[in-house]
Amino acid sequence: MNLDFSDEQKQLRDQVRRFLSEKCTSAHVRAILEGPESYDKALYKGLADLGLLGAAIPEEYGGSGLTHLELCVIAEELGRCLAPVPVSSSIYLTAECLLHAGSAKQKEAWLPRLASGEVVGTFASSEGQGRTTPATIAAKVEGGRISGTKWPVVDGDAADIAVVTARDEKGGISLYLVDLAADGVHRETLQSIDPTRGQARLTFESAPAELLGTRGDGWHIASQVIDRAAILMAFEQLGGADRALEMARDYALERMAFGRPIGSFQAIKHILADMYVSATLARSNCYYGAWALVSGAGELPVAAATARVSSTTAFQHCAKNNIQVHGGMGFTWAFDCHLFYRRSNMLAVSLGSLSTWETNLIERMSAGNAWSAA
Amino acid sequence: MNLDFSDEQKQLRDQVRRFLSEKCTSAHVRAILEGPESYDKALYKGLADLGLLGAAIPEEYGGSGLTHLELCVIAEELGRCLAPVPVSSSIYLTAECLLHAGSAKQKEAWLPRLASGEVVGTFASSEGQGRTTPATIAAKVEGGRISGTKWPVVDGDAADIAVVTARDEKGGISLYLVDLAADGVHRETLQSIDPTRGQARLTFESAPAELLGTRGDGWHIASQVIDRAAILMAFEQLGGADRALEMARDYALERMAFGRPIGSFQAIKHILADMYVSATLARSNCYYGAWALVSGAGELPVAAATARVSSTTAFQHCAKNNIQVHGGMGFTWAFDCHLFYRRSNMLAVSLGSLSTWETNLIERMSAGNAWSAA
Amino acid sequence: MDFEDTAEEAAFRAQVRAWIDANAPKHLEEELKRASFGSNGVVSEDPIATGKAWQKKKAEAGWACLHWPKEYGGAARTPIERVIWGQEEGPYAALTGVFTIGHGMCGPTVMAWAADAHKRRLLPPLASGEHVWCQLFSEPASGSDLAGLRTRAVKADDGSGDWIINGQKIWTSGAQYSDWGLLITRTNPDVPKHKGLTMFFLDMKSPGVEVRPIKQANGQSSFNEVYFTDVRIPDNQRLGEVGQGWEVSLTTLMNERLSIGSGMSTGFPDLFRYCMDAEIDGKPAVEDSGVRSKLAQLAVKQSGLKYTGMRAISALSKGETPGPENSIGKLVAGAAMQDLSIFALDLQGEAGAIWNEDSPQQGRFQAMLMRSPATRIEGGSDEILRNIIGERVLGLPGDIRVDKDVAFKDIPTSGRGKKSSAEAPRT
Amino acid sequence: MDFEDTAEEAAFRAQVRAWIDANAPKHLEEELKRASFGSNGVVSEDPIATGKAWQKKKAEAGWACLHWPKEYGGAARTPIERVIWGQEEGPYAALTGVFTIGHGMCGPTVMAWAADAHKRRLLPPLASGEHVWCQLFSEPASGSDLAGLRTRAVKADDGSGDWIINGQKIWTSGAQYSDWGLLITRTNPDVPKHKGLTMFFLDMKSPGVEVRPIKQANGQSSFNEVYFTDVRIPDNQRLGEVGQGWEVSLTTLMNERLSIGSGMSTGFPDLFRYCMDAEIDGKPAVEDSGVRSKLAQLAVKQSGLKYTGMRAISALSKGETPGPENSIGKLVAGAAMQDLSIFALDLQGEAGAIWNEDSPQQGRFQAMLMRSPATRIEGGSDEILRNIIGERVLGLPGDIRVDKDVAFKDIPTSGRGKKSSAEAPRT
Repeated sequence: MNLDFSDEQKQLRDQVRRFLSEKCTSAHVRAILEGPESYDKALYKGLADLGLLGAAIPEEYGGSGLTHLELCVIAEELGRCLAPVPVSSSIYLTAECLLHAGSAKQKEAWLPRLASGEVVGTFASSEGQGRTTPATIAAKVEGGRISGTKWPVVDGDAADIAVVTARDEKGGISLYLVDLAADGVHRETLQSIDPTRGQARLTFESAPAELLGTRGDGWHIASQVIDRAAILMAFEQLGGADRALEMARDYALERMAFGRPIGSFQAIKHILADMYVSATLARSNCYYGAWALVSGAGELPVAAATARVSSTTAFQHCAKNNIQVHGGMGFTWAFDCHLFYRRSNMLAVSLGSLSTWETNLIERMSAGNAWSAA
Repeated sequence: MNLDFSDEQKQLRDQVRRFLSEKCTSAHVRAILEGPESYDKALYKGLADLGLLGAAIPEEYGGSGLTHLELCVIAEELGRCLAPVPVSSSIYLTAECLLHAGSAKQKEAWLPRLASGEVVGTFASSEGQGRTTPATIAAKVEGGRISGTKWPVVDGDAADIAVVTARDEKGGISLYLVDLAADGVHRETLQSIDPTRGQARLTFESAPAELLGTRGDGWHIASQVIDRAAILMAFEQLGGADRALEMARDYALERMAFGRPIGSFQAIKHILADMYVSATLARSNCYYGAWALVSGAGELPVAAATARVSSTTAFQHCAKNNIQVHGGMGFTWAFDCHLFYRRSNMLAVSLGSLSTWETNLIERMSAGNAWSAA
Repeated sequence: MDFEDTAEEAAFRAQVRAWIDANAPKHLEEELKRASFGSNGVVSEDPIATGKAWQKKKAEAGWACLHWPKEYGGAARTPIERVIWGQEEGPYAALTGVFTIGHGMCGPTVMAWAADAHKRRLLPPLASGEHVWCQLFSEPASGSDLAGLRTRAVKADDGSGDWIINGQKIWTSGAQYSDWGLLITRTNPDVPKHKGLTMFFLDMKSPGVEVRPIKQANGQSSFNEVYFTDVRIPDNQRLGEVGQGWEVSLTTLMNERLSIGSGMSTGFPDLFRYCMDAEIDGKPAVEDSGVRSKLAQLAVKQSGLKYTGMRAISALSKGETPGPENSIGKLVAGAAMQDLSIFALDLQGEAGAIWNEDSPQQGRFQAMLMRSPATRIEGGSDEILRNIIGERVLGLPGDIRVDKDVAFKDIPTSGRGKKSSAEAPRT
Repeated sequence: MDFEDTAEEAAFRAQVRAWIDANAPKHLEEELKRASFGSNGVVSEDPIATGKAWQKKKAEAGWACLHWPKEYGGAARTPIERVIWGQEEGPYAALTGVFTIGHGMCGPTVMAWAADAHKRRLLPPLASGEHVWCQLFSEPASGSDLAGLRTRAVKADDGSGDWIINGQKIWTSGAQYSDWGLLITRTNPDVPKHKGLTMFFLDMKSPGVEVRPIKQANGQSSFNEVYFTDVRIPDNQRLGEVGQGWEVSLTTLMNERLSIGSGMSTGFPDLFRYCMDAEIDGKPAVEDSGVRSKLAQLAVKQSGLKYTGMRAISALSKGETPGPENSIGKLVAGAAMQDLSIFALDLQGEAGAIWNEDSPQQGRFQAMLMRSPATRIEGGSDEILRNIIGERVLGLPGDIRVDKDVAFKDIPTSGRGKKSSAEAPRT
């Protein structure tokens, strides 16, 4: 039994962490939080140059040809430092859709440029408030042109291309590749609880749209890609939860009250212990997800929902309590606590919110993967 | 504004508490827990003699002609000392059904004997696992004779008469009064998590059944009576929660560890503070319920569900943590902690379980009583 | 049991209602009702000027500081009358929020500790809204541990008897509008920390006083830092004896806990309304059993706080002192609001991350999400409140105090809270 | 990442499986699987005799105490081999539960501290199941605070060098079957509490030893009280020096925390199966959104513990020492089991109060409800475990200790836990 990353993968983690400790400090994150830029272009370029964006993309398409385990390692590190870059949209979702369903031509056209960071992709499916289901998809494609409105679209303000769910001529749901620079595409930036990640509304008025994958198969493809992306996202959340715990622990050791470090008070000590518990459960569930991701196990849908529910819960729990442990200082703009709090709540709803994944998990378990919970 | 009991009602409370401190000690409760008796007959007789059973029964029917506020006061005291007597079945339910829907003849026949404790009544509606709804009522009455099985029936092993929900000749649901000494009535005592209260399965094989209230109106009557009983039950739960909190507080003051009373450790202190919070919320919600009970306000259904949900939550929370604060000693048979834990979980499911009342509360609020939550 | 006024209460309520109906700035009602967290919601005009005007009007009609004696500009009303006034003033009360600390905490402290001359000079203009007061207690390194404060007051060496103040305070609301401040300082670091404190009131326009707004995690700036550099205070502005500052501060803090209302809001009514409107898979969210269970648990917290408040009002109505029940208010409301805002965002799906005017209820839940962490900290953190309930209400022993009998200067400290990531804080 | 055995592990597993297949008491498999809480489930024959027989068989084939050296009757196997054995032994492991404390805690302590002669005499019969050992540590007035124990050991005044023991121990499982006990006593009350302790092993048949079963809150009796009245122990049965008892006990307790498995069960699989069968308003409970949300949160706890265990096994498989992750097991499982048992009763409606063979899963959830409070207390309460995680894993400072440097006799105590209602406890 080996439910752990390999030594090489751990070396990769150390290397990525060193890189990010220079290129993705609090100052870099705050530059995006407070500045006009949608994401940190220098950081994104740096990740591309190290071959990290293309980690799981085959070499023939300009990637590094590593496995998704390496991508899990990278995701955790990006989550730890709240990297303000569109990796999840461009890689976990867009590149994965192409790998999963794209034609050779489409792969050749886009994967190398996604891996190099030259092109940023995103995934546009939600059309407003509430859960996204096949029934909520109103965007339509006729004669190769798409019309409709998608929002919110994470990183939609910065993306060059988008994979979009829409009704095809037969009324089924298909995936389409849309060049966001084309005529008929309008985008509006949306304010959000986490300005370190871009959010936009994309409006299509018969903009050119190219079919991606089999017609009518769109929802099925999207669901499979979202399950895989959920595992990678869970690693980002795990990284954030761990970092929030470390921040709170460090502060509890250093901050004195009543002549003692506040970490010597059980009220604080036990908050931290509970943060450790939720982060530890999340890590173990994420490793289960990582195993399913690379082994192509039949229980991948259950593993994805498990990792996602566990990590969402842990990151929200740890980010919230990190502020509580910091007290008044934790509620200042100057301290980083709120950056983690914002990100934890933003990630909690992207790719579908916690209650949706809770439903997915139990639906899938009752559909026959029950044994995996034993 | 006067959301409080009157001085007279507070005097009644003190008087009842004094009486119970002698007649309903831990030893009395344990006699029922460990002995063959279904309930404490001497105590029940004592309550009757003080006019407490008949508190809310009009004098013309042998009661004391007080209001339901006095009954709330009595219920809280019975809950505090885990009184092993069938007051809820015989008074909150049976007597109330008669008062609510009985004919003058039926009232004359039964209310005086219920008030005097000479007769014990119970209410039989559940027919097995899960929520009780009109659809789950299979018991049938034809030609004045009832057939079917009711379980569990609280105090069904001791009761002399039962108010039973059953299908009438027209297939509607009506209430019937059944003499449990009659032919065709079989009863089986059922083991439960709280042996200080009796539980039974009643099987009817064309036993004589007398219509109570308008034919076909049974479910409606039962629902109204159950709402009113839920408020009284909530007071019993409130009493239990308060007593469990006091036990834990007293133990935390007396028990020493590491050279200090354990109550000086924040881990214990904060458990107790949270117990106080839930018990205080429950008390305020119970007073709201009591007001609705006597004022006949339109929001009684909302108030009943509010009091019931709040008190169930508080009693389970306090009884559970009372054991935790006591540590190992709290898990011994000799300490009383488990008596409160048993009762809290038994009351949590009688009259319908927490999730059912949560559903009731929100259904009723959305049905137009929303303002009452503002 | 009833929710009715007594005859006297009803008469008083009618009188209040009539006056407010005739005098309140009705044109502001709408924006006041839309008020979100941390502002009184007035945007169409200068909120401070509007607030001062409303207070002046109340004062002229004898409706200012109902709980104060008349000689200081109050109305000498009973506690229950004060509650009724608050119920009737409703949204307009927010207008005079800038006076809350002055009327509720600073004024009573001055009343209890200042010389008559000072009281006659300071209190009437505070009551009438001419002067704004702020409270200068918390410091970056002493929040929960207030007595650990470090702002120094030293006798001037010029024989004037004046005191020279150096140090920093934080979380001071209204400092930028304040005429006067209630300031607690350390005058003797060589004795145990509670014994070396002295209280003053000072003119906020004094040279050496610098007010800087604090940017909060939610982007608002409802609080300030106040820096003192060689600020001079005459000795006759001292409240209580030298070294008696802790005792004086207890008067202030005691008054902080006296406020009684109809229960702090958890935000439940907003969530409930939202769940009535929102849909899950085409059905009203309020019909979803998961939503119902969540709503029910929040509903009983909301109503529990509401009726806890009413029990306290009932006590006042009988002329009794309310019990300790109200101490649960903020503890319950803060956590419930954070919990329900996260739940509301969940129901909004991916759009839950969006925070703008088009968001459900104009982004109210996103605002709650970002504001609620402060509620769980300000004016006593959840942990401090649990200690208070455990010790003052349940009678449990206090925490072990290692700093009790130690000279302040010998108590280990961490310097002002350092930040927890690579970069230095901007505060 | 994979869940596969290495070649060596697979070979070992095959060997183990074959032997167990050929030798296990198959006729007991069914009742062992039905085992509920606090018993190994064997009812058709004497469970102790059956356990001893199974242990003897294992010993004769070289499968006893895999982690012990061969000279003491062990198999000198690697930790991962021990894990694999446990996985393959499956339900039959419960048969030898009576030896868990002897093999896991007492044996290693004797190995570390006893004289060679004693080791050779005591350990082989413990390994082979001839002798049962129990651990005599906890006392009524010292649970979490073990070092506060009061059982006295005094030198006999007859010059024999023997020790005379008086006092009481509690929560001793298996005492009634035990041949030997590991006993910690206080030999010097005049020094700080950790310094005045001394460890012995004693013959449980010694005169003056009285074992009384404790009736637990759930009606079972899995534990005992053990009373000592002038019990005589020869000095050569002392482990470690006089006053070194605390250090010796740490060897025992350290071994308590070493057990690693596939994660403690929260009872989730049972609840999930139940929700697949049960109905709410005519629809499977598992389709109710409230149930789903509850199940999902429990599911990730269950799987989180399962894969945390597998991460530890992975470390062992690489010859590494597992991290501290397993310290969360009991903390998570105890609370989760209590929570889910209450939820299961809720779903059963009024019938949830009924506890008999006809209850869903033969009353398993009612048994969990009544047993789970003990899980949250025994072997380290939730509060102690949070302290351990905070201090040993996260490196936070310990609680303030007022009794650290005080002579034991001067530490305030409460006498044995008094009861909390009118009547005296029956223990």
